[in-house]
Amino acid sequence: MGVIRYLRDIWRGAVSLARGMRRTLYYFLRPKEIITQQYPDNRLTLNLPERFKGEVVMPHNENNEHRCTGCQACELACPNGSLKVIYKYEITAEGKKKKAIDKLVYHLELCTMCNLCIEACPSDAIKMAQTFEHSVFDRSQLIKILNKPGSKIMEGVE
Amino acid sequence: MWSFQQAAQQIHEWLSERMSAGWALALEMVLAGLMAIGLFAMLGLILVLMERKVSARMQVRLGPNRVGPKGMLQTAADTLKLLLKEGLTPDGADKWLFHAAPIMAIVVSMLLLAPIAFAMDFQLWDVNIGVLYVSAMSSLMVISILMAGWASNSKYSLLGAMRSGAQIVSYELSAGLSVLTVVTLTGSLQISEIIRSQADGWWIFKGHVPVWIAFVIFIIAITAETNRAPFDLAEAESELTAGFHTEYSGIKFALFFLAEYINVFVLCGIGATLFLGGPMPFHIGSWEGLNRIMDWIPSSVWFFGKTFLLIFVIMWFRWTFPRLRIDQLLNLEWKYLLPLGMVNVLLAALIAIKGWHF
Amino acid sequence: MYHETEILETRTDAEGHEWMTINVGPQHPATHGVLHLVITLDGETIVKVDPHLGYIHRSIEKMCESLSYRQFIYVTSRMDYLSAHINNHGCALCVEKGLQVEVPPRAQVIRVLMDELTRIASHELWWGAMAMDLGAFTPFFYAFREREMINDIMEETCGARLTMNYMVPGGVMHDIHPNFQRRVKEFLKDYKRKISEYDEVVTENIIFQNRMKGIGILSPEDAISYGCSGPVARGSGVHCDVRKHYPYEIYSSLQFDEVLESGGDCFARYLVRMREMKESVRIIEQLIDNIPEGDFQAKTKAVLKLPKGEFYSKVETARGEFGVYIVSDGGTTPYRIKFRSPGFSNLSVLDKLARGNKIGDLVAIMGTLDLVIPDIDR
Amino acid sequence: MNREELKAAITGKWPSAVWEEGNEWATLLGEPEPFPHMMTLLRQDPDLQMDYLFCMTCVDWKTHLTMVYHLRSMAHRHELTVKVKLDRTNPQIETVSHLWRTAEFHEREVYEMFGVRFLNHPDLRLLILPEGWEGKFPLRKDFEDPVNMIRL
Repeated sequence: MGVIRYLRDIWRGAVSLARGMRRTLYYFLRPKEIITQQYPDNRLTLNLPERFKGEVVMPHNENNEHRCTGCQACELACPNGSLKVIYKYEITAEGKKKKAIDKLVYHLELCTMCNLCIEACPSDAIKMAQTFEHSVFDRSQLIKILNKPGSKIMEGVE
Repeated sequence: MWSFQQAAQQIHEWLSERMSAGWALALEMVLAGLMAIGLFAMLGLILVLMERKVSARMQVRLGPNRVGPKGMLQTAADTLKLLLKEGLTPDGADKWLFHAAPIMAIVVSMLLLAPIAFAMDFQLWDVNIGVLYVSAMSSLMVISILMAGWASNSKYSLLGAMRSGAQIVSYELSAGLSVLTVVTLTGSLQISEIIRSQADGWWIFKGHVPVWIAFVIFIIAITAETNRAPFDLAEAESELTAGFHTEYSGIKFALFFLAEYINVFVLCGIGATLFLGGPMPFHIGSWEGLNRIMDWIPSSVWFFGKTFLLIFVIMWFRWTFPRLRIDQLLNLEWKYLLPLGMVNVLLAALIAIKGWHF
Repeated sequence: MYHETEILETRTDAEGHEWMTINVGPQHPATHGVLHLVITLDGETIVKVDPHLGYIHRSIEKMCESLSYRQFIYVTSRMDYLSAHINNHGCALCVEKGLQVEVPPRAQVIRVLMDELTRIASHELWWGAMAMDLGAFTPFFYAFREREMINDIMEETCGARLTMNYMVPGGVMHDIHPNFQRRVKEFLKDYKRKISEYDEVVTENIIFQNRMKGIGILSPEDAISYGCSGPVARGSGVHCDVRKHYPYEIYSSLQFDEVLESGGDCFARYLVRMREMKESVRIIEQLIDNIPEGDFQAKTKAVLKLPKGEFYSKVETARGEFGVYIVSDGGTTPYRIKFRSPGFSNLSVLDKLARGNKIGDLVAIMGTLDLVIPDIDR
Repeated sequence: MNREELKAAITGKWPSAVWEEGNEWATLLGEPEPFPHMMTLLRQDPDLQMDYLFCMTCVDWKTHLTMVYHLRSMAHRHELTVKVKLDRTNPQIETVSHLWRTAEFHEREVYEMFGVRFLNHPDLRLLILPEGWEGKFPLRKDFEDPVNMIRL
């Protein structure tokens, strides 16, 4: 029957709409379901996983020593040239010339956080830090020198 | 007990003592105008904030919470921003119409406020064709939208305006028919009469099936008339970017925005008056205790409470449903709502003649 | 070549109807990116859709010619960023095919798990964005709530949320995080409860069904001829699931169905993706407790060199068949690389589907084609 | 059909077929001249029914260009590669967009990236590149863009 089908269509449509409205009302009445994070306020409690790839850093120990030998493996591994090793030759105690880094220049503005340099590094000298607030007003501030001034290579790292 | 009516009366007496009747009337008109504008601004701020909070809660998020306590001042800040923004006029726009359209929109929604009863016996203008006046005025909204769409010299705006024209013209019928149901039962177009007829019970309770159907149709029709989702085809963000106000910015955009919310308020207020008794308190037959408590609540609270309930329902629609397509929108009106509304008026007439309603 | 005048002009057809030409995009809420469509309208009805691409063209194929076989994988995350894992997977497979490296079983399982999680995340986003295209804003947030859980799992194991670069030739970059299995199980438990909400809010909704049913019907013949793949073709009943018909990794040993719908309209494509999410859940459930022990990466040389020749591998991304065609001249970098992106072929059918429909339908059709613009432009 | 059967079947129907060895799939070498007929045969023959052109590209070998068509039959599940050598200075080949509609977009892409002209193509315009890129072919090996080129 045409009329019955017509009315049934209206009824089904209304029920389907009511079900949707019930779901939105459910959430309206339950503020506990809110998942918003209050970002700048929760900075202190923000917990990033240890593998999060924020930027490349070079850890130094308390004696201002790092593990970088200046082998340039990271520079070769990097797909967009964000790492640049500027090295020098140091004279060791035995009087031998030894390759060492002068500066490890890191272009954060080019970096895509692909982790290939970390994988490539044979002496685990660099790692990914969990920082992520990188915005600055001047692009030149994104060019970083990873080794601290006056630092030198750790004993026993070849 | 304090009420708006008494306050108005006192002001009137105080003024009449001090000056001639003509001056008193003029001053009262100025006062009423200022209050209308104040109400306007307040409603705009409150409704926008309410919409944002309601949508946020439905969308499992917090909504504005930075400006002021719990984000209360967010809309004020937004308004300030819109006031300071540059108002762009597109090249090739019909300048005169382009600037006139938002003003037209706001004037229409201001005119709509006139016959609304905000509290018992508290109206700006108790015209004897109050309901008819509201229907007539609310149809004028479409003119401002058409003006905006045509004058913008933008194809998106034009499409939005054309959609809006078709939409408002057709939904006006349904809204009219459902209003007619209540008018049939009441026998008057005057708003104060309609309110008084509900002293022994709201129409939604004593009007049987026809009033329920009329109420549902009315809610759908005013959602469509005010261009709100799921009938926001004139704006249709994902299709026409912003529809008829694509080219508007700054304060002119804000005026459109404000007019939309005021229209929602006014039409919901009419709905509350017609179906839910307006400022009439909620009474249950012989429960004297309850009735007295209900009477104690001021009538303005009743009116605003009911209106905001309806506004919430409309917001609830908006944040739940997807948008209709233009042909479906017209199908819904002409194939479903209009026949239903017509049958419904006949039914209401039958009930009114036979006196079956309570 | 298009000119400004051509875009702005109003054309008239033979019967004297005035046609209106209108630009949808490159900045438009419904194109989800910088897609530029020049559509010709007769009133509200679409006469013609002419896509103009290239607003986000980065010439990834040319870039890859100067990157080594380890390096070029990360670039492919930037193509179809929603199924970044699966793109990387395709590239890794192609390089492994050239190197003839056997991937350890543990790495294979991890890869498949990640692929399926990515597929769910991608479909989630599509679902939310498509509902938003149709004017319902709320589903978007529900979708992102679940997607966020997947992103958190990804972040913990891969170190990034969107462009993970987790695949390397011969396996995966790290072993899975110790929390991985627990969190995936938590997610699945939560997700199965939440997926019924999706039906309540969108699928069953009468307005939504009316918007989708019978719109943009794609016949199976056209789907094949236009090179459609993935849910777009499967919505028309074309058997084209690469995981089923050309299984890679461990897909041949898994229990899952190739989701097919016969309607060919927007609703069929919609249902395919909704059911596909459930199939992905099924796959994850089979694997999550059965991750074999062992290496997560095969031993490969520091510098990879593919032998002279051509290698083609294909994977099923969330959008369809993604192919990697490497021409090697025996060096350390690809001589020529071609990515067969599913979105490019799926886009070509847009004109055919949209003709004769309304503007509102164009949005629905674009939504169900699930276009990711960087994937189309490359 | 597996690879050898496919080869035999095609050779039976197209006696002048030349095969290239050493690839994953059977690779048919075509000449620009009888190419349209060959493709029509591959598409329309009920035994071959190569109805799905899933990848189509061009490779610049510095001395010549090679068009590469990857074909699949959705009914029989066999795959085939077709290669056609083109002259590098004036590359032109018959379109296949009437056989596989997907080729329309792919050919437009190859046209702008490699400069191959597809004869009888319905709408051969730039697709991805903006106005003013006619005559420069970015994916050719000798392409140099002094501004945007990234060199590592």
